[in-house]
Amino acid sequence: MNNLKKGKNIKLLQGNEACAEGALLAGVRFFAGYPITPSSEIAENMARELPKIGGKFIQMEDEIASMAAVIGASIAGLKSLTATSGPGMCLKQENLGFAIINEIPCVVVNAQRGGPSTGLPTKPSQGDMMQARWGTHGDHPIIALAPSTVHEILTLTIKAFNFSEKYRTPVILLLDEVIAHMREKVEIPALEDIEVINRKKPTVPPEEYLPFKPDEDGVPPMANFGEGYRYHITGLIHNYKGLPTSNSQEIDAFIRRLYNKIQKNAKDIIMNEKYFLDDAKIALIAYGSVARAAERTVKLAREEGLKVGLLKLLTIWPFCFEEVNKLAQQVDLIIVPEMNLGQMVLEIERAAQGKCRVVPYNRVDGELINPIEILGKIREEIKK
Amino acid sequence: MNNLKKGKNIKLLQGNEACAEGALLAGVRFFAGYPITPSSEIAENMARELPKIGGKFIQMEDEIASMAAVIGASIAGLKSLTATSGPGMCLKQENLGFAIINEIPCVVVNAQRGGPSTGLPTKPSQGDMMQARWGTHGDHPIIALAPSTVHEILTLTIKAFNFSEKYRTPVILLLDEVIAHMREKVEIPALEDIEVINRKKPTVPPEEYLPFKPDEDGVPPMANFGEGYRYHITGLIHNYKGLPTSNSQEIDAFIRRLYNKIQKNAKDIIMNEKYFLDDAKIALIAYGSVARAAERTVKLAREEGLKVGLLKLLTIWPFCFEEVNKLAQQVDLIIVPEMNLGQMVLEIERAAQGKCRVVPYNRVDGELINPIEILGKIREEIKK
Amino acid sequence: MKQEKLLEVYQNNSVKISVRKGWCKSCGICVEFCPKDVLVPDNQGKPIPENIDACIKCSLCELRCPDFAITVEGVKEKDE
Amino acid sequence: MKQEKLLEVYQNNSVKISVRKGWCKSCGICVEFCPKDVLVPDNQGKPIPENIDACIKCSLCELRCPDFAITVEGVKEKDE
Amino acid sequence: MKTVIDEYIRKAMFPNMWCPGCGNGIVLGAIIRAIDDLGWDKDEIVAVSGIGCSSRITGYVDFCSMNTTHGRALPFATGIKMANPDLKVIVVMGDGDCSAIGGNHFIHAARRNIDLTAIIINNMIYGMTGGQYSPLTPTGKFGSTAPYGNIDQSFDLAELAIAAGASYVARGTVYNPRQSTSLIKKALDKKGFSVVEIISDCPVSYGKMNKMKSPVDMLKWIKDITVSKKAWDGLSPDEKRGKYAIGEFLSKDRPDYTELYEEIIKKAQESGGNK
Amino acid sequence: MKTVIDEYIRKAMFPNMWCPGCGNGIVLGAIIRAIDDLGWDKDEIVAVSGIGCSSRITGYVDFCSMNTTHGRALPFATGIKMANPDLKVIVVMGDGDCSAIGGNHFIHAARRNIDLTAIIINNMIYGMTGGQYSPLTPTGKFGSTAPYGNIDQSFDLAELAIAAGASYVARGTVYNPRQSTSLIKKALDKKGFSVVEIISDCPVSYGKMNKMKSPVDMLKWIKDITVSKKAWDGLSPDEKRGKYAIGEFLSKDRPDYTELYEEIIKKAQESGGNK
Amino acid sequence: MKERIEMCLSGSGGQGLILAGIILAEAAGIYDGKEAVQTQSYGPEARGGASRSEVVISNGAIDYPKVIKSDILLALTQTACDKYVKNLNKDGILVADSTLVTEVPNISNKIYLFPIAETAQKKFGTKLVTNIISLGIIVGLTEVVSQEAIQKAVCSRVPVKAKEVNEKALLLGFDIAKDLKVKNKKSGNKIN
Amino acid sequence: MKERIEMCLSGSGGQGLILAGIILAEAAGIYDGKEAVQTQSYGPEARGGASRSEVVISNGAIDYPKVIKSDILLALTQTACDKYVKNLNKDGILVADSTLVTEVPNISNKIYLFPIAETAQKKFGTKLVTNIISLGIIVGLTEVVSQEAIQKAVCSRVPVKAKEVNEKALLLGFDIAKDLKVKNKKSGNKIN
Ligand SMILES: Cc1ncc(C[n+]2csc(CCOP(=O)(O)OP(=O)(O)O)c2C)c(N)n1
Ligand SMILES: Cc1ncc(C[n+]2csc(CCOP(=O)(O)OP(=O)(O)O)c2C)c(N)n1
Ligand code: SF4
Ligand code: SF4
Ligand code: SF4
Ligand code: SF4
Ligand code: SF4
Ligand code: SF4
Ligand SMILES: [Mg+2]
Ligand SMILES: [Mg+2]
Repeated sequence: MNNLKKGKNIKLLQGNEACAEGALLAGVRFFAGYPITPSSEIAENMARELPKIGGKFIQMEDEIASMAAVIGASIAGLKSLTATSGPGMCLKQENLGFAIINEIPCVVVNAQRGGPSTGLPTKPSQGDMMQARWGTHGDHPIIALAPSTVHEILTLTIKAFNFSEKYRTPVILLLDEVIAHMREKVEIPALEDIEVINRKKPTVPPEEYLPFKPDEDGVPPMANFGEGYRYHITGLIHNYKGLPTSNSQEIDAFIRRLYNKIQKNAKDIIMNEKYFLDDAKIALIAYGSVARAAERTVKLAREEGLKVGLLKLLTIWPFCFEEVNKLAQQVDLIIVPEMNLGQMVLEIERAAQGKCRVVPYNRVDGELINPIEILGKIREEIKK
Repeated sequence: MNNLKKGKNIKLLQGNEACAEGALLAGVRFFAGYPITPSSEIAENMARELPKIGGKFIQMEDEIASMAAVIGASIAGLKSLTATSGPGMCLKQENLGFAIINEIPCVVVNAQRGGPSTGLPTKPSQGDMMQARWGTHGDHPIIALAPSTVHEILTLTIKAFNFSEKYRTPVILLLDEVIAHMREKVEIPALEDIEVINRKKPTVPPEEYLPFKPDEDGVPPMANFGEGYRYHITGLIHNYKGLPTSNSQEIDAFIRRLYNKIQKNAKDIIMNEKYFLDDAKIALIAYGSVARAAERTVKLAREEGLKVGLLKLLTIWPFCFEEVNKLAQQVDLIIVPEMNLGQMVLEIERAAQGKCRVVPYNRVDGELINPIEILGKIREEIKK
Repeated sequence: MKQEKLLEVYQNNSVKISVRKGWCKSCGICVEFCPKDVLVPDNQGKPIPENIDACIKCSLCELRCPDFAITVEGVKEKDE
Repeated sequence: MKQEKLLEVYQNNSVKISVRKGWCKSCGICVEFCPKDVLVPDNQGKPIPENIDACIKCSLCELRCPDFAITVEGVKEKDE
Repeated sequence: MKTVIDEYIRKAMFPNMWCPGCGNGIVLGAIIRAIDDLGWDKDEIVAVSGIGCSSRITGYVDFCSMNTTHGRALPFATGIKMANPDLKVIVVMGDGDCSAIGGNHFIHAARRNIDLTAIIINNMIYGMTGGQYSPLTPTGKFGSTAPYGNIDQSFDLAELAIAAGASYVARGTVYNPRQSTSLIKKALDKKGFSVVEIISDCPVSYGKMNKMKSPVDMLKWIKDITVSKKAWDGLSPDEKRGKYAIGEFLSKDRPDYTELYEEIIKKAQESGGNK
Repeated sequence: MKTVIDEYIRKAMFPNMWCPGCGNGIVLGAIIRAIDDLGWDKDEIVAVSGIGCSSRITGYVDFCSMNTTHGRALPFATGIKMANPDLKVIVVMGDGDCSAIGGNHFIHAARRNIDLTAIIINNMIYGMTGGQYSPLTPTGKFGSTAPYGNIDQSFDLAELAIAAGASYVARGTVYNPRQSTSLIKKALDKKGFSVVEIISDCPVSYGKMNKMKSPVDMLKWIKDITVSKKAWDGLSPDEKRGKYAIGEFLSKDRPDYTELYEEIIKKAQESGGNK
Repeated sequence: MKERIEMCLSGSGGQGLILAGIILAEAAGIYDGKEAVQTQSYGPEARGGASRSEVVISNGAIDYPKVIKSDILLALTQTACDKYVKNLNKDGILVADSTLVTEVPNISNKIYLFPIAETAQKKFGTKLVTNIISLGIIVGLTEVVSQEAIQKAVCSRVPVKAKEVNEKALLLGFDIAKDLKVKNKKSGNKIN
Repeated sequence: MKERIEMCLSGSGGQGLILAGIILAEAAGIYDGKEAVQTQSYGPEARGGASRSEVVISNGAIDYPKVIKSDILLALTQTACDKYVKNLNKDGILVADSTLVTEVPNISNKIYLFPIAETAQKKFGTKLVTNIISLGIIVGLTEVVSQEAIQKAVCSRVPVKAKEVNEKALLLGFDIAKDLKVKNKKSGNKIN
């Protein structure tokens, strides 16, 4: 089923399948997870495919343990994936913070379903966008990507691992129930056509290795456990050696470096797509399955002669503040359709700095927003 | 040690002690928790004091179980408290969402320490402010209060329970290590001088009771388990009866009602204090222990003839959007000192809508921001 | 819908077997494990006590029915 | 600081007992549980093998020291 | 038709949401019959569950009831019981719910010996999420995450409960509803933490992947793999492999946690503590 | 002075952060001596711990080492071991770490029989956070959250490990460092999940609240409450109360999880699974 | 053929409609070289209640992946029919099982009724192939995908053992479609 | 007296400095009717390393609760002295243990040195009362709180059994202060 040995290939893949496929192409060789709708097919695919290529799958006792095992496996040298949904995401938060502070590459998929709590287990939502940024306590950076097609699930899964390895940080892949369960025709690239980034290794001998001393790019080289570099890892704020510190300067430098290695590379990480924005006076900003509704809305609106365009985000965090700020200066109105009560719109409001009207369009009833509604919203707002 | 039988009383109390004291005054009769620095003294005080008045203390196996037990006890009729810090807060998120969706009154204290991860267990921070809002998945409202003196810890603990009972919702009390461990002279009000609000009970007979049908204020009356009202509670989105629903209209109405019962009552919930703001051209906005530094800064600045004022927030969530928006129209500059990399400042930027400059002043090295630094920042910014 | 809640009652001198057809899901358990082969499936797989006279009122069909769809009552005097 | 890392060595023909004073926290364990009462505390509570000739090299002091602050070595030939 | 069952269920919720032949309904029946036997008042009962097909049981009973979060039913129930020890608190969990994500709460509830009755519906699989293997899936069996056969050793829940400190421990099956009812009844009646595991069928998730698509096949299999406690004790280790003892394993009398807490209250009110 | 210990520690971290007389250091010594006896290469060892005073051990050893989150050392270690089965993975936990918040991971690691060695430093208290009672605090003893005496029953970790499926289970004390070293050595050497509980002293948090302020008092107490496994077996239930057996309780040979997974890989590569 | 065709396959859980949708999408996407998306309602309905599988096929890229107005509706239960017929395009067609959908909606669309499940049981001794016969009917009626493509897709998605019977079921569907077309021509709209 | 007085009590974990701070704050806040705040550094230091307890006393409300520049510094170890002396106000005073702080900092402040711990051991057979003697010295020297107040505060915060010895220790502190004052007058700044 997996594509590792064949060339380019066309398949009808389920979103979750494409995620697994992408992970294998990115070089993932370990998966630990705990089943939960609508993410379970990722685990099921990994359970079947990983051992075929000598990789390992383990179903842990819960999501906390899954996150821990994924971090452990990554430290021991395997690219590692876990997948869950809202309730499980809550449980992963503590260990997610551990991965962040210890700069352990790994990818966490959140196939979003309706919340809060058990919520609507089989219905889509985008309710966990802010949780992705702020779920774990303390100041920390995060990268979160949100595909909107099955093909993008595949490519962004690979991207997620690349960012994760390049910046030594966990990356969250935000799916939603629609795209996770959707099946779509996908062109799977050949392995040799894929850019796969692997973690930077130390170039110094073990005696000289400082596991948390950054290179110029803010990222320290990473030795895997068992490679002859003996060092310590701790969830406490630590110094270059990885040992706990209570020195204010070291603490300050550490926290800021952690944050800046993502923030200063935002240009590299932020990805989005623009549809008909050049001459737009009204912009839609959307991501995930909703972006596909918005795309259609743009077409419908243009048919009516309305100058509507779409900014589709692929990278949710770090947020494309500057792009939106510029856009706000260009357009009169930004409409933000989301399957939640308004989360991304908060960031957009902040970025717009009062330069144009920002209007949310929200749906929280478990149904995907459709193009007609958005068009209706546009018409309504134009009148105002 | 507790004050329930005596009148008004002056004591030197530790912040955590004051929290326990306030809880007892508010009528708390159940505590479940798991120790963690810098919150453990709350548990220790409750373990000692609760049984004296027939209340119950239980140390659970972890924070997840503690949150669950607190919710269970509240449903069975006891006002219930739990206390933790960042790592434990992460673990409580899933069940916090359960309390939100089932509208179970309870209070969760987060005595903030440095994060992320194990971080700086014995040092203060305000790094969990956004987590308080967005930590649990899915769309949900939250109330979070942040005292800055030991006396306020006592009074806001009582307030927290009052809001919690009035609006049927969990309330988060955000402390930080400084005020949690600080000892300060406190005037403890007499029981009879305290306003204590208790949950609204059903007035209809059991056959007619609809546990999730709101009154006009958006809040449904709550029957405790064991009072002859038999009903169901579930983390799934539910109808008036408390039974799971997949009807879009019911879902939509439920989620929005949940959100609005807090949002529409924001006026009642939002509390803050103003120092020298009337004629201010520069505003500081702060909360928690940092607000005390800011207060001093205002005095120092005024001595220098600088028109500086302070907006001190007691309610963090819902955020006082309108107040800040107005303030942004009045002043030229808002400076936001925080013991984090800039969290509240994000909300302030959003609320300011570009109407004045908003500048963060952050410290993340485990030390409390001091008045002199803030003054320095003011001087620096004035020059710009 | 109405039809789905249909209650079928079968009865002889000693036993009354009721089948709540609207709840029965045709799982076949009552039929298979009746120690006296009293029950046979109808064309939808729901039980008919074709052999009602063999019934020993052991109630196993009732106790094992996952859907509370079959009950067995002893008949004492006149049934009302 | 230097002084804190001080190593004291006591020795007779058969045994060499070293005390890393900078690491010793004066817990009293080695002194109390030496089966031969070899050790006595100095004024800071750190062990002195006053009775070194009684030492049977059982190493219990070393094994029980939580701070790796005392070691017992047999002396074979000339000590160097 | 009016049965004893009808007295205790939320009729509007029927037919239930379970698949045809699913054992959850059989267990539900056994629980209700046990309660009816005990003559308990509906108003004094609280039914608490986690998340899973089995946990949906609480939606069907006309008590105060609560479908909590996955694995956490026991600590919720602990809070309820501590707050109001007069309530009779029944906790229903799936095998995954109880022994995977909820394993810690299970052993701690047993350790505290808090007066709850835990009924575990062991269908040896994660039914609700589509057949992933659970900590109680027998070694070698298949699941949607065990496409090559499960290599995990499974827990013996009864042994675990005993080692952790429970007061009453038993195991029944949906094939033996009468015995199950009586074990549940004894468990409910016992002060302290009591545990009844009921081996149940999940034809749709477990059966389908293990060549027992029909409920009937599954019940026959359950019959085959279980032996009475007495018979079990006579088996050799080899003969025991793949089999399950059913019956009562432990029944002892110890004060439960809420009673012990009353002592604390007494002490506190007398002394003011040791501080 | 140059001891075998010095070979294995991060000297710059000494003197260690523990209180005078704290048993953690004694256990650290026992672990190092056991490893040295086995002649293991430092580069092939990974030491993993949770959070607690005891868990600080990993900061002192010159291996690849990891101080993880509270209670989660075992799943981290599971990931490491699965990813690289050639590594020898030692997991050090406190009693709270292992049996309170980490209890579920403990029984699951045992169930899977994954080749890890778990060393639990049981000082019967939450040392690091200031003396709150733990699931291993004896009934009746005091803690900062048990000012009226602890009413909880404590786990018997060894029994729990056995019931859950471990391959090797033993208990030692800091009073008996030689025995502890040898038990740890056997555990390290055992394929599969091995458990050694070491009863330890915490004079500052446990001792202070229980009238044993000095490390010496605590060690004497530990001596008094422990009896050899052999002697234990001869005691009456009454005599056993308040006492702990020490020695080896179980040692059996079973394939560990990583070996079994190799079989999965073989099957998958041959067949492509049952789907 | 229209640029974008939206299909809704509805019935109850267990009737194999998800699989049918997948096969249709695969036929269009892989074997006919078009773009195709399949989605589904994945609800508690899945256990017994109404179930829905949606397929969108297009010559160009597909933006919105779900059905807005269906061009083709398959209804295998009354409940499903009642629920989804509202969303049928004015010039869309309805294919329904005539024994399971007894109250045929009063709409102006083209309606094709046939006792599909009953036929499956009669001809193949199992209702399991109802979904495949339905596919045959739909493809036979509408040519939404080529017959070749659907044949290949069926073979690739059903277990090896069941290949033969499913192929036969599909061909039967084609035949039924032919008959239905003829009848439809004759009798105007509603057909039995 | 100044409106606001900032004090830093420093030494190592286990010397009872937190308790000393609490007693000082309680004396000021409860018994002298002023405002008072006590804070502390609560670090891994607490196990052995440097430890710090801060007290701020004021006639009016206290805004910033921590020491910015201390008016009074107590140093019971060399490390603590070295670390915190930097933060001593120009006109602040330093009280240090003369046996434990051997390298007295070269500052222009008033410095009072006394072998406090040694005296505790000698006079009371335990170092445990070092903190209380220190309090006596500070209060005797500075009158930052009244002697009555500190006496009451000591009695209310120490265990009943230890009341007597602690009271005596406090009084001893007062006496030492008197001597030190005299000596200080005589010899100018540095005193032994
Ligand atoms: C935190 C969390 N993780 C995962 C899930 C998904 N989930 C729901 S039920 C279940 C397992 C069901 O298995 P079991 O407990 O055996 O109950 P059954 O359905 O078999 O009766 C899982 C993993 C969830 N709801 N919450
Ligand atoms: C999630 C979480 N909860 C609580 C804590 C606080 N905490 C740190 S160590 C500890 C317990 C320590 O006890 P134990 O495991 O027995 O180790 P010891 O210190 O006694 O060696 C606790 C509760 C934490 N760090 N993380
Ligand atoms: S009561 Fe017994 S004998 Fe009668 S029909 Fe039911 S199972 Fe058969
Ligand atoms: S056991 Fe119940 S549901 Fe199953 S066939 Fe018989 S009556 Fe129907
Ligand atoms: S080796 Fe044994 S006898 Fe010698 S000093 Fe140490 S404990 Fe005493
Ligand atoms: S056991 Fe070690 S630390 Fe304790 S007194 Fe002896 S040498 Fe010092
Ligand atoms: S999936 Fe299994 S456990 Fe769930 S309802 Fe169906 S048969 Fe029962
Ligand atoms: S608190 Fe206890 S366990 Fe922690 S270092 Fe001190 S003595 Fe050891
Ligand atoms: Mg199950
Ligand atoms: Mg401990």
